[in-house]
Amino acid sequence: MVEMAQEKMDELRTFIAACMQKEYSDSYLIAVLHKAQELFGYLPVEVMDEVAQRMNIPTAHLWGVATFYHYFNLKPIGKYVISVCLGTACYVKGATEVLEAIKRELGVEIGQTTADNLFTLHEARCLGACGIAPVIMINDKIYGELDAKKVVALINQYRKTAQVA
Amino acid sequence: MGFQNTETKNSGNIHFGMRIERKATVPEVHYKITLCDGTSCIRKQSKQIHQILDQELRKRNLKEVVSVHLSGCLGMCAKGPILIINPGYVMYGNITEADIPEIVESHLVHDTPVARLMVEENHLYNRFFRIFGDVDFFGKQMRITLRNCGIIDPENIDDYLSVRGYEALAKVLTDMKPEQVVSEVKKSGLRGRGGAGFPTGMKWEFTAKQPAGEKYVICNADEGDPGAFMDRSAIEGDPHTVLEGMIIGGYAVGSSRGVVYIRAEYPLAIKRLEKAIAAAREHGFLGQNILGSNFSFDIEIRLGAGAFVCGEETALIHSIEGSRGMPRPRPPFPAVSGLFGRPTLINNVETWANIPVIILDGGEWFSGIGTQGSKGTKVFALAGKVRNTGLVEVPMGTTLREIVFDIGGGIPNGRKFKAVQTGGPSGGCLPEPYLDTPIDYESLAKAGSIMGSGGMIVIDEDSCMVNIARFFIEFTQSESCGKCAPCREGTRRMLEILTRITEGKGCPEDIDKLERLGAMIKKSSLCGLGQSAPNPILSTIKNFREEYEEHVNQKKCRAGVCAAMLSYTINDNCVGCGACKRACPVNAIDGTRKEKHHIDPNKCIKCGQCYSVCKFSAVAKA
Amino acid sequence: MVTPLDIIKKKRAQAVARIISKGYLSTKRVYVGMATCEIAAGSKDVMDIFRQAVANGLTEVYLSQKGCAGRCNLEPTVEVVEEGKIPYKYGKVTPQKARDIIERHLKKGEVIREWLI
Amino acid sequence: MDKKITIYINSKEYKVSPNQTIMQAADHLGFHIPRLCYHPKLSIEGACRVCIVEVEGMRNFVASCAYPVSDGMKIHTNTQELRRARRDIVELLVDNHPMDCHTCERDGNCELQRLASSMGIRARHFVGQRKQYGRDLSGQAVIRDPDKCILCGRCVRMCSEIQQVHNLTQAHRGFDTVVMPAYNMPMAESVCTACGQCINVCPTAAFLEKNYTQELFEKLNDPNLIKVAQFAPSVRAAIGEAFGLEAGHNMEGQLVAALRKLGFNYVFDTQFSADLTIMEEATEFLERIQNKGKLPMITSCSSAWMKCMEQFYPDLIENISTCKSPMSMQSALAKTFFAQKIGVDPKKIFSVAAMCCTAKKYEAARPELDVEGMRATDIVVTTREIAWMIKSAGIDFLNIEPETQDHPIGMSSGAGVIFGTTGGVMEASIRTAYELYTGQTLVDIEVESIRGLKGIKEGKVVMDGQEIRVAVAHGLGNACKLLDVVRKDPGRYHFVEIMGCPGGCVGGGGQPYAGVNSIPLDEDALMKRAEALYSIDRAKTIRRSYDNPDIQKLYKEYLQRPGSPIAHKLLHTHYKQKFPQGIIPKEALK
Repeated sequence: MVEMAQEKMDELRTFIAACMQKEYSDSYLIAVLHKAQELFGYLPVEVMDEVAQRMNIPTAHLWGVATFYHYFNLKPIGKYVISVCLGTACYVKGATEVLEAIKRELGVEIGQTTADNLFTLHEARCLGACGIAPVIMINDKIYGELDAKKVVALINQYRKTAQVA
Repeated sequence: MGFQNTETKNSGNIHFGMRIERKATVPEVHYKITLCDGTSCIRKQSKQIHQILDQELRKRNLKEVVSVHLSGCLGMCAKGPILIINPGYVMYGNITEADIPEIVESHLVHDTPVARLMVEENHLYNRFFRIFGDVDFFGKQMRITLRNCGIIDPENIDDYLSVRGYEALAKVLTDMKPEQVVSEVKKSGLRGRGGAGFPTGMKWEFTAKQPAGEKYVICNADEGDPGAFMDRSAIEGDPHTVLEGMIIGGYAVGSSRGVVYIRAEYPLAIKRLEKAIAAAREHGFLGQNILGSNFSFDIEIRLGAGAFVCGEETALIHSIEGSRGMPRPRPPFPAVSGLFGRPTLINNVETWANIPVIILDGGEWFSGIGTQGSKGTKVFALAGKVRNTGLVEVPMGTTLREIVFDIGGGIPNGRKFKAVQTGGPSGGCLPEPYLDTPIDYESLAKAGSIMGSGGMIVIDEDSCMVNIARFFIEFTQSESCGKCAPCREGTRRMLEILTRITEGKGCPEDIDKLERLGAMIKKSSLCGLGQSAPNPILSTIKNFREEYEEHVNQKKCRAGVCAAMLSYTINDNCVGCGACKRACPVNAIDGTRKEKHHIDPNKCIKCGQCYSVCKFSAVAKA
Repeated sequence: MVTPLDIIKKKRAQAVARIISKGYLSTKRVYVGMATCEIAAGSKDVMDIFRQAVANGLTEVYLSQKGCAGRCNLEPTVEVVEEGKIPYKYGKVTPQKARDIIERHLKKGEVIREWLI
Repeated sequence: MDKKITIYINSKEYKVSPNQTIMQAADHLGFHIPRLCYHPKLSIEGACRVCIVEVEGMRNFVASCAYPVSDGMKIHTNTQELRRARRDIVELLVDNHPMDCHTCERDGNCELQRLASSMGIRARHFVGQRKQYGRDLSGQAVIRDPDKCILCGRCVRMCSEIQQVHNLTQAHRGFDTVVMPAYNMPMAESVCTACGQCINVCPTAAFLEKNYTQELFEKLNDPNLIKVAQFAPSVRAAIGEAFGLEAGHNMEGQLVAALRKLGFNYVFDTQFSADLTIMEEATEFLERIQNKGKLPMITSCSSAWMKCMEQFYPDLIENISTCKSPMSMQSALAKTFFAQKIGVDPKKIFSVAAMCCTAKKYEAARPELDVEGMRATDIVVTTREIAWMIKSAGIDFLNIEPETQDHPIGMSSGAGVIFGTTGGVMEASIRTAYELYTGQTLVDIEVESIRGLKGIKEGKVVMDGQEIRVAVAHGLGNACKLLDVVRKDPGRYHFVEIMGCPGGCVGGGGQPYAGVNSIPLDEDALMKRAEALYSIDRAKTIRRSYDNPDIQKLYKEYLQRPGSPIAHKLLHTHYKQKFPQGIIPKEALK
């Protein structure tokens, strides 16, 4: 585990080093944070510290950026990230009920992770699948034409998969 | 499906399923005729031609096998009236009533096109007719930006090349000076498609006039309106068009660097863009000395990270620079001081996608499409309570009614139309009386909405307008960057007031407060997000005031959406099956088997479970 | 002097040649919508069925992906184009429907009318 | 000269210079447009929208702080609609602000309060959710109260643009935006240098110094303690402003008298140890010159600068003079030499410093400055705090009979006085070093090239044929610029003075808040405070530290000579690298 983290860290360092070669290297901060999140799933403080130092960017500035953009997770996330689309099309077609059902089922609010670290609940602004609204995305997979019942069944399916694995 | 005759085009209530059933029993349509129904063609007697055509078909008993459609302006006004026959995409121009019998006889009966009436068209738009035939979904459309979407393989540059891809670039490099490119764009009358509608040519001119040196060209692909996905589809379907537009823009303003700023939430679009950029480099459309000329240009991709406000150009620039995406006051405008403090030309995806067409078909041609003040076409993402959801591209000047009812097919499930929302969280809700508003920047603004980037949500009687307003302000307030006080504090207060109203706790002054705050926020906010955030509320108060008053005064939500004002009761239809009792998550339902059940209103959380499980229509909500 | 326009014309000719060499002139061309919305609706699986069929020897068919044409509520969409005929456009295609389209339409030329848009 | 253009304000025609903002033009013409986030020294934010005006032809109101004038522009500053909009904006800010003015330290001195009053806000229409984050009391000097923050961003800009400490940022967004250090870490663990400039520019009480007035009142009432006071040079030049005087009044005598009235047994003066600092520092400098020690030597009197150096410029530690700050020297002497002199147990001496500075609170808590196991400076209060105490104790400060400081560690030369302004330490050092080095008296003792508010100043003196090149920076941002030069070209200067605050101590983080029609850190006010110090200097007969008879006596009786072992023990210290959160040791980075 520690080794893996080390490997990831090295990959991040290489990425930063490449960005630092470019003109206006500061401007690659968001790209670096994307990379860090891709590697670690979220932005651990130690990683942010290192990014700031290596990119020669004040830590406070980095923190301001990391907290501004909703895409960045500041806390570890669950195995499955459920993004509930709250775009207009989904909203008009009942996304709120879907969201409420998920909240009830998982016992978490938006932005939180379940105690078993299985699910993290996010809201999303239009996943671009308006045709099959309302939709949710679990990790990279999109599920459409949902309602409160279907979504609970879906969650249970994921729970089962996790148990088997 | 093409047999729907034009007489029914405005009825808007033909159900899809019905048509499919009928389809299996009717003979296959052999020919589809598209008749241009643009203003110019109408002026040239296209209506009469339509009549004659109909008579001719009837006379020859061809009504069953030939379908006739009216289309929006086809952009061929100089040669109008225009009539197209598919398959084969044979186009007849300058036709008169007298020509019709000949066309019918020769082309439809004997399968021999009438050579003397055929006109060549080498315009780029509307190629979909050849591929899709014409269906009523496409009939009123005119596809310039989306001309290749759904037709070519977006990951294969050969496909793009085969449809005159990069020819506009080559043309520009071969025989146009940068000033000529700018003036062509000015001539076209193209206006920014991101929402505000600033004349694109003027923007180009400002940037071009800045002293030479490092300049930037940016494509704003940070499409953030909830319910809008025009730009994503455009990039996913035809990424090279956008790149070609940007390269031409770079040439025109003297820039060698382009940046596409795109939402991280669009992984496929990003992948296709990356692929397209790589292919364009390989072919020498990007890089040093493009196509052997002295012009060099390259494009890099920068990702957003989930902030709607980054669609605002100064916020977008800050985001590319690696900072918090907060807008700054203008002037200086990006054309003078933009990315890294350098002159910068920013246009959105749709605007860029128009450029190659304007170059190849000419600004003058382009300016012939649309209305006085708004030229060309506009793409809308049609969604909500409408039969055909999806992307539509229509000439400016098309009415809302045409989009909602002709293209969108009207409201499903026999419900009644209530409003159409354009411009997303920055726009407004327009009720029935505004349906004949032609789509252009000024008319929509006058009606109390905006063009916006192209979201179009149809709302039916099942939606509560107060709740819709609340939805939009919740969105804008959570996307407010927090920099300026009116937007940061004001939108939150508006949300609180609306929440109060939808929860049945509103008071009459609340409506005045909303108007007072709304007017102030509109005029005082720093950027477009704040300046337009009150629009959904102000427009719903203006057009649906009685709904607000009902919520406030009678604690009533006529659409049955606002849960707090609902109560569920069980009526005499109840057979005592117990399904509702089992479904109730809070044990609010009581009753013995086979007897009428009862809901305890104090326990009821109004989740509606009982309502949806009851098979006997015994649960009533009011 | 070779102008950029000359270059682009040559490039276009080459591109067209390459497309043709991939079988574009086959009697039937099949386009599968592969935009985010289509993929969300399941077009990837549909595409896989067609790819497999081609790999397993389905001939006289040119298979290509395409972007979104805008018919969101009917996705995934599949078009079958035959030169000189009005194209057939299938909506809400499932993997099973895709197999049937291959068997009935592509192989036997039987248009499955009830699935057309 | 630019050609004048015509603008109309409220339908009256005016000729103004182009290339300025509407606000600037209006200011010159006597229209004071209300404002909040604007500060002339900081970048334009355009965020608060209080300064909006109507420009004919524009769809929306424009922020006058950001919008340039143009020929023919028709501006309205006071229409009914504008007044309403401004009032609503300020009301929105007030509605998200605690209703605790009566118990707020900035009551009566708060820009938001003034604005609300001038807007005529008489009711709260939009009360709703209010921010509640809680205070961060962790810092030794600066406390943060985000609940009172109205997000004008002046502190963030001050911290990053002027001071370049970059400790503060706006985090999160929208309604949830909060000004905080990275990771919302406690100020005590952050890179905060305690300079207190955030307090200076804050319009409300979102940043305050840690207040010790109650504790001090308690000690002053303790009859078992011997209470000794010292006060910094620039306290006397600024404290009058807290009592409604214009900037630039020297209130030294009144302050001495007031401190005695508050209950101090002895009132000394930090200027005395400023003279002492010069003796030690000049000696150290000459030693470095003669023994080829590490150069340039950099001054060490500014506590904020010390923290800044320890975390951002650890490579320069050896360049820093080992001298303690005057305050810490003074306190060390109070608890040793002075205690001995009056024959009391040093533990009974309670040493209090009234400072223009917030960072001195942080400095006083540094364990390495303890003397014989005792904390040297027991309490540090700012100019603001001491002014409040004087008011609170009912002392008629302005009309009080001036008094003089106590011997033996209270008298100072003119050199000690000018410590309070940027360039002062350097100038004072040169006066003494010249004499020590050449054995001759420097005649023209006013070194003009290093006076004034230019960010970085350079000068040179020739001592016995040797050219000594000096540089002066004030404000940590300027310091960083200067030090980057030093890093690249260490041979360029021999001696560098750095003050953490803009203008030096006269612009310290503990100075009185700006008055009704003033702005924090107004350059005019800083210049006037500095001028007050220079005029004290000019009025003195003794203007060189080594001429101060009390200094000479101190060395004779106790310290032997500058740089002696006992002087080292009491008056010198050492610094080491600090690693607040966010600073990673170099080795760990590979």
